[in-house]
Amino acid sequence: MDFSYTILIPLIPLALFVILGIFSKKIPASISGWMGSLGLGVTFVLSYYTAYQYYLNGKVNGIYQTFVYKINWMNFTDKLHIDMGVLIDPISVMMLVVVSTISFMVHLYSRGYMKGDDGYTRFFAYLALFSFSMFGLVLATNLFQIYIFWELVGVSSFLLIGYYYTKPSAVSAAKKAFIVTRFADFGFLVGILIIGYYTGTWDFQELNAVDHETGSLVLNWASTSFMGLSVITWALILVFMGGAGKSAMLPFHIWLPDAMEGPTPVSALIHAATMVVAGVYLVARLFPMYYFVEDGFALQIVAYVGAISSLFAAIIALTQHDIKRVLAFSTMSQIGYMILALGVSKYEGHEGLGFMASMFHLFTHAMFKALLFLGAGSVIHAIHSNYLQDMGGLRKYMPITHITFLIAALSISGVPFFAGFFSKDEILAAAYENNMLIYISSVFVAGLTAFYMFRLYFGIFWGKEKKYEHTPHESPMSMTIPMIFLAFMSIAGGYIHFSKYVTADHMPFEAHLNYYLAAIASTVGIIGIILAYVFYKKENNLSERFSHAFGVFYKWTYNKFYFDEIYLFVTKKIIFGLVATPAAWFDKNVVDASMIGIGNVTESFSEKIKGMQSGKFQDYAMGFISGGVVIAIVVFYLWIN
Amino acid sequence: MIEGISIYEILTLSSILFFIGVYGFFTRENLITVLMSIELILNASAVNFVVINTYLYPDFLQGSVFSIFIIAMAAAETALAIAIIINLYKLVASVEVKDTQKLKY
Amino acid sequence: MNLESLLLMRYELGLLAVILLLIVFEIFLPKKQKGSLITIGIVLFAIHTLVGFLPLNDGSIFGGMFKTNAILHFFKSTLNIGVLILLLQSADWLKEKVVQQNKSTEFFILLFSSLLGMYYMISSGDFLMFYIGLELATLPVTALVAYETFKIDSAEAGVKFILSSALASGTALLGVSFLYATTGTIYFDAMAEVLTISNLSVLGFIFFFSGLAFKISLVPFHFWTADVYEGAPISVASFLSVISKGAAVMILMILLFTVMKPLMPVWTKIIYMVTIATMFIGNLFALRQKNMKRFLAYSSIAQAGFILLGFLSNDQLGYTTIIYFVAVYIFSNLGAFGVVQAISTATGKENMDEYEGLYRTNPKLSLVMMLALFSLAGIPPLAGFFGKFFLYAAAASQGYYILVFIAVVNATISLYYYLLVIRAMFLRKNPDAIPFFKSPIFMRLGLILTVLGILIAGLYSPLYEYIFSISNSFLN
Amino acid sequence: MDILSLFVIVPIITVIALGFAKGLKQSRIVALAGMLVQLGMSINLIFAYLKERAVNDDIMIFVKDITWYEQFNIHYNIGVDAISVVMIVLTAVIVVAGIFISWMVDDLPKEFFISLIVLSTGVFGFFISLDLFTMFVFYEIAVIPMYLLIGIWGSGPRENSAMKLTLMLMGASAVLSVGIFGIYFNSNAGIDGGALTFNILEIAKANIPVAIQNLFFPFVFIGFAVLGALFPFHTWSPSGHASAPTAVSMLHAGVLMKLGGYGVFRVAMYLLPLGALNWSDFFLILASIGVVYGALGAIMQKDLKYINAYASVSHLGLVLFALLMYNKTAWNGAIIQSLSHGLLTAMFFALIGMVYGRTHTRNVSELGGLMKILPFIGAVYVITGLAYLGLPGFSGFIAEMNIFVGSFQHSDTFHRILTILAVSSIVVTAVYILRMVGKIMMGPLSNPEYANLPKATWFEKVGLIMLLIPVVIIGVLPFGLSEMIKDSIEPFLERLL
Amino acid sequence: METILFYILAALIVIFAIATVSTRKILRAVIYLLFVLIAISGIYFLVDYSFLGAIQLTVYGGGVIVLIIFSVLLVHHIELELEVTPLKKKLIAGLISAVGLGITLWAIFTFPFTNATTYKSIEVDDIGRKLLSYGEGGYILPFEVISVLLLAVMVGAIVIAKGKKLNE
Repeated sequence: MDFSYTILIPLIPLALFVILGIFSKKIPASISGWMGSLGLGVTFVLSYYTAYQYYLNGKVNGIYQTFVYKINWMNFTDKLHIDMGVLIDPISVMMLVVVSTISFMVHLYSRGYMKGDDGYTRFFAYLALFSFSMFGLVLATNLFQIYIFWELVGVSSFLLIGYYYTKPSAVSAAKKAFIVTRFADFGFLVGILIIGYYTGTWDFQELNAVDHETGSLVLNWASTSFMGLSVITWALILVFMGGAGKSAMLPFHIWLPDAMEGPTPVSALIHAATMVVAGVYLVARLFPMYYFVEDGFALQIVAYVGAISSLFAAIIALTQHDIKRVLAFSTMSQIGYMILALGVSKYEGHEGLGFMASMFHLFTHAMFKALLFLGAGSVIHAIHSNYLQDMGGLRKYMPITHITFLIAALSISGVPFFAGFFSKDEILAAAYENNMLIYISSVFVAGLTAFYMFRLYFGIFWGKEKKYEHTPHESPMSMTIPMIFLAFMSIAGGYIHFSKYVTADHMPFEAHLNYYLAAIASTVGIIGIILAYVFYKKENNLSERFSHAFGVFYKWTYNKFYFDEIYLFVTKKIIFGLVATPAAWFDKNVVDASMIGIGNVTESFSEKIKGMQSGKFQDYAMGFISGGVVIAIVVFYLWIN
Repeated sequence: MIEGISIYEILTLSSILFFIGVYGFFTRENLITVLMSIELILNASAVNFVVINTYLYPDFLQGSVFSIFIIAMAAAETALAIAIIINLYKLVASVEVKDTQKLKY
Repeated sequence: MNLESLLLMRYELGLLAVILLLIVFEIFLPKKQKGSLITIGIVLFAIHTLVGFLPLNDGSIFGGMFKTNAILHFFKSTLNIGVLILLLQSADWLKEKVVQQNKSTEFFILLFSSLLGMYYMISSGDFLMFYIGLELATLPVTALVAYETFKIDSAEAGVKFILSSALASGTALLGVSFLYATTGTIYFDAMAEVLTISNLSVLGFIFFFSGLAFKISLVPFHFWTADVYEGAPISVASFLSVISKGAAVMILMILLFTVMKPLMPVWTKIIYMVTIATMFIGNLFALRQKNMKRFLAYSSIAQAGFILLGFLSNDQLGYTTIIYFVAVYIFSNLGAFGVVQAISTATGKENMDEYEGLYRTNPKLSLVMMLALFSLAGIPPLAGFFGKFFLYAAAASQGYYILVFIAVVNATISLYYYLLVIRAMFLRKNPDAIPFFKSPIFMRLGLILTVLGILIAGLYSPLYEYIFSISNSFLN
Repeated sequence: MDILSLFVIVPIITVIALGFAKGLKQSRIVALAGMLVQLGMSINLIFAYLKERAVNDDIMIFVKDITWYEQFNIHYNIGVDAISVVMIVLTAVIVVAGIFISWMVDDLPKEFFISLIVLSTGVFGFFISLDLFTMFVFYEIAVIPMYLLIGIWGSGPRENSAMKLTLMLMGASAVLSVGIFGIYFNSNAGIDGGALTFNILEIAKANIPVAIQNLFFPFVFIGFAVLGALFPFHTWSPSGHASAPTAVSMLHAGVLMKLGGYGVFRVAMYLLPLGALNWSDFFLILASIGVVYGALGAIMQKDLKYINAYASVSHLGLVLFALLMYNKTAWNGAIIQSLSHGLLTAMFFALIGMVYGRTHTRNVSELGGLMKILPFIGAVYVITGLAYLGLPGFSGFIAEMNIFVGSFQHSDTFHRILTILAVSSIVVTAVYILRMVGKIMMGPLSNPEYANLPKATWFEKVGLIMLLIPVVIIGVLPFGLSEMIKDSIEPFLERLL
Repeated sequence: METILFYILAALIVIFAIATVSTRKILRAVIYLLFVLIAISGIYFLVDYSFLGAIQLTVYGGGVIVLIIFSVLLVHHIELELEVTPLKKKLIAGLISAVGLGITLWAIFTFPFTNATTYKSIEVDDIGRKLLSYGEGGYILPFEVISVLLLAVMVGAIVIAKGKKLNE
């Protein structure tokens, strides 16, 4: 069967971007909004059609086939080359669905949200650019293509975070996001180089080809080892470094909270649903390698990074006041879930539960997290503030927002029968089967998640009303419709049998709910909700008391464990202070000075010897005769011996 | 050919004469006396030519003729030099070496 | 001995004729028309120059005392052209300053007799003629140096020059006498056969060499140069730095490669030392100069150092390159001196910082100056570059890479001070810059000739080819 | 008249024509006309080249050989391979763009354009010549006008910068000349009865003794690499660029500095392969120091032009780095890098010039929020910045990836470490580029007076777009270019590996 | 006999030469110089080159010395004390001259001169023929050229001497 038409999916946004970008001055706002939404609508339809086609009849004797359409884009060596093309397999199709859905919804939403903003067209151009890059990323056929679009995604996120470029905070956030991820990509690139050198290919099919008899990779490489680990393991770790950068895992997470400076739809699209899960996608993409190379040593690291990040983020999220930041940390924590799920997963059949769970959670999370952001967006739209303190009792003013937000919150907290419940349960199951420690922390995180989500929920929609300069009102249709759709998805999403579609080895298997684990998880979640209810449903000083009780710990949490400060110290003090400044000094006072010095020495020397020309011709005569005599002496000396 | 006197003595004499002239050229503070030292120098060479000719290569008179020209040249040089010195005297009313140090460095 | 053999001395006789004609004019021209004497002198000399281009066959007369051959020809003609340009450039200086002192004819006579002396010097066949030629080339110039009798500088320079040169020629004489003592002859050909390396001959050579080095102003025999150039009238300074230096280089080359050939192992060492010293001293002193004449004096010392590089390669390329470079150098230096002359005559200004902003007022002069200086610095595509490059090649061909390296370092230093002048003229903006003035026709002609030389001599290789084809002729 | 000599003749004619032009209007028209012809010819040259190359597999094609000084066996000998062709095109593009950018030069316009075109003549001649002597001549012709261009039309401490630049570059060329003699006088080694020659292709046939090669490689290499801003000989570049007028900075950083890399490749490494191999490690270390060091230096600078100058040190360090890596891919990358850096840095200098011309300051801390006022310039500035830090879709990415992948093909740790060091520069690059862009284009308007700065004029736009187009073309469709270059690299490969 | 005579002359030459360059009375210096020149002419007579001796006497004694004396009288009053040269300078000059002399003598004495066996005195008419013949060993060319030189020098001397101030 033929999926070549999927090439259109990235190309349509690209065309949009070019048109909108070049004529951004000419095209009036209304048109550009429509153009963007329309274009993404088409991709939306295409993606769903692809998914339908693929999952329905993409199987050959029970295994999902991989379809690749590519052209050779550039040759490095006779072996190494970059192809550009599309690769259709379960996870890429699933990602297509996610991305197109969210992107389409956000486009629709933005038409309302961004109304009246100058640079409206520019905004849609950026969105189009992002969608293009993201589609290219998920459809990438090889490691280098993924890197290319990886960078493009990064830059479009830079542009979108810095959309309000007159706001210094926005600019610095954009720079931070770009530079941090860039630093991570440095690792990614080196990893790519190593893989390229040792395996001689970047093509995913070749890299991931698994020999089912021996249960190992077909691929073989000169197994040189470096510091006790095989180079490929190093490469995979470095590649994951890139993934961690994009997915805001520890220690590269610092950019994500600041990224909330961007317009809220952007946060929803990029920093909640799609771009940030690129890291997860990358690991999933290379899962066979991660799993088989040195018995998944790299995978272990992935698992722990995920677990720690999720816990860490959840704790921080408890204390933040900026609702978008809370959501950002929750995103980070949820992505940690996915990562750890991958980390604890295995390859074959039902063993690969974690993989499936991770993808499943990626899907559902995209839906409800996007929804949460859009909701937060509409709230902010209404009262022009991000801060929890300024909110309260909004439920009567904006019912739709309220309901949809509630659904999303329930879903993320893992309350039964909502999407999040199912996916999270699978993750926990996977963790339970493989790694007790991680399992426990994940359960704890589940509780925390429920708590802070409902802290938000109650804080925004209940509690006592604040003074609003003008009475808040429900957002326009253009914004609410997407929210409603996403709300629907974040319930219905859970009932998709993912294990039938998306698995590590492309072979469907039967995954069924592990009621005993599910019970634990959901109870923990509900406990969290109840606590939140107690603390924040009504005005009371419980929370203050609590925070006082935890004094230092609270302070640390509130300051995000001082990660920003550490980074600041490293960059400002060490890189700038201890490296760059001395370098500049050295350049000025040593290198350049020496060059100038040569000149000055010559000058001063010529000043010194000017006495030779004393103006007295008798001295000249002495010079003359003694010169002759000296020459004579030297010559006789030279020439007698 | 002076018997009892080999060429070495005479060449020694002329060399001494030459370097006395050089010494004078170095040390005299008065342009005219410097001029005289030059006369010594030229004479030294003249003596050389004559003596070498007569002692070593009497067959041709190259040296002797040469010395004649040297003397003529010396005279011409002196004349011109004195003209120039006098011109300087007209301008600065002095023929001291120390008054010819305006151009330097 | 018959007439056509006498015609071998065509240059000399022609110049003598010019001199005598001038004396006649001087005597019979009425007082008020003395001004036209300048034109007459120049025209006569131009004719002489043209006549010089007529073919002439080699030969030697007066018992080998006077030789002539193709390369000497070429060189005499080159000197003629140089002198002609120089006369053109100094024409209006003569008009301005000299005529009213009623000294113009004498100027020509002295200049020409000095040139005559150089003719005899370079085509001399024995040391006597060489010595007389040398003196004839020097003494009139001493008079010319002191020519501006109302200027103290001029008089001082004259004194310094005549006394120093007397000492130099005395030393050279002593050296010749020693050479004569060791070989028993003063004829070049004869001496070349019997000369051998011995203490006395080497000492004689050194004394003799120092006498000649004095004229080429090689370190440490150069001290007179700057003072004399500064004191002398510009025309005379440029005559010293271009014509007489060129002639001295020529005869030095002839002597070293013919008569002194047996001493080659010795004199290569000497040349080596002297080259390094000359380049460094010349450049280091030139760095600080503010007076243009003095500046050019030191620059010409440095240039002499470069010329010596050519002596290190004992083959036809070496000879060719030396002569070629001398020719090129004549054009370049005359260009520089010409501009200085023009400005000095028009405004009396001779200092570098008085040149500031010159380009904006007198662009053409500045351009000529720039070309000349770039040519001296060896910037392509000007002639000087080719000359320098070939000189380096000559030295490198014998494996003197260290010397070449030193030379290129010095070339860079020299570029620095040449750029100082460019800076003053082009980069600086100066409200009270030298105002625009229109140079007279002679001056413009002279400058145009130099510019043509600078531009063509390098890019147009046949010149070099021609010199190469004849450059061996002085050996026999 | 053969197709290549025109590249020297047309500029000369233009210069002569300029001699008769009067005032700004005439001069710029004349200059533009001449250089447009040049540009047309160079575009045409690509196709002519491809056509000829299909049927002709000599190393050099369109060869024309005229004896000049036969005693020294000096010829006016020209010919091109793909590398020269792309360099010529680059030059033509940048020169035309430069003329557009300096459309409004007020002081001595005629002389300005004359010097500019004389400089470009030297560059064109350098790229087409196959004879060391001719090459050297054009090299110096290209360098010396910088003195006037910076000195007369420059800003700030123009006189000193001009002097420093000129002396360092001419000193380098002096060193180079020693190396050239070293090559010349051994150019017939191993060929019985062979004559000494300056002809590169001839010399390549000789096998010069390795001792000689070791002796003279440093001379030739340094002689060229100083122009390529090799650490520690780069200090002429920041001050020189800072003082130079816009078009000159463009031309100098864009084209002239490429002579360094080109010369290293075509002369030093091609003619002295063994010496190159023996010295490569040493110079490789210098080059990689330059890569990182330049980037670090750029972080700390306040003056926009200084930032860009140090960035150039870093990026050209990458070129030398790649050349010394002895790897086809890396070389390919080096050449593309030369192109891309040429175009990008030219754009940067053009933009800086525009900003400076309007705000009269280049100090980063005084500028800010210009995007709102100057949307076009701001947008192009951001694009250039992103391209400069190696964003896919632009030429910089292609170049860097080729270099990195190629360099990483070495199996020994030494080259690996250096490669990773070089890769790390992309992070630092991102830092200073974003810092600059973020500060001057984004953020609040730093100075209320900037509120009504004039928008970009048509000729500024044309100049920028001319430069941007090839950047994007190379970035999106690299295959054609790299294929074209690759088969010209083959001979070097055979010789060196 | 001649030997003694030579030594006497040599002694005179050296002594008076030293006196010439060291006396502080300029007129005396001239006279000492005259003695030196005469002594040198004595040497010429000793080697039977009386013609040159005569020339020496006439040209120097008659011409040059007189010229010098005139100029001295022109620019000084008699009995003028020359100022003393600083000792340091004297020492340096002496050193240089001594070293030079040393090298010269060393070079001379290391050279094996072979005295000619044949000996003939130099006759005046012989000189005259040579001076006027143009064949091999003839010196007419120098003779002619030096006349030009004398002319030039004369002109030069006159020009310099007559030079009147520009403003007159």
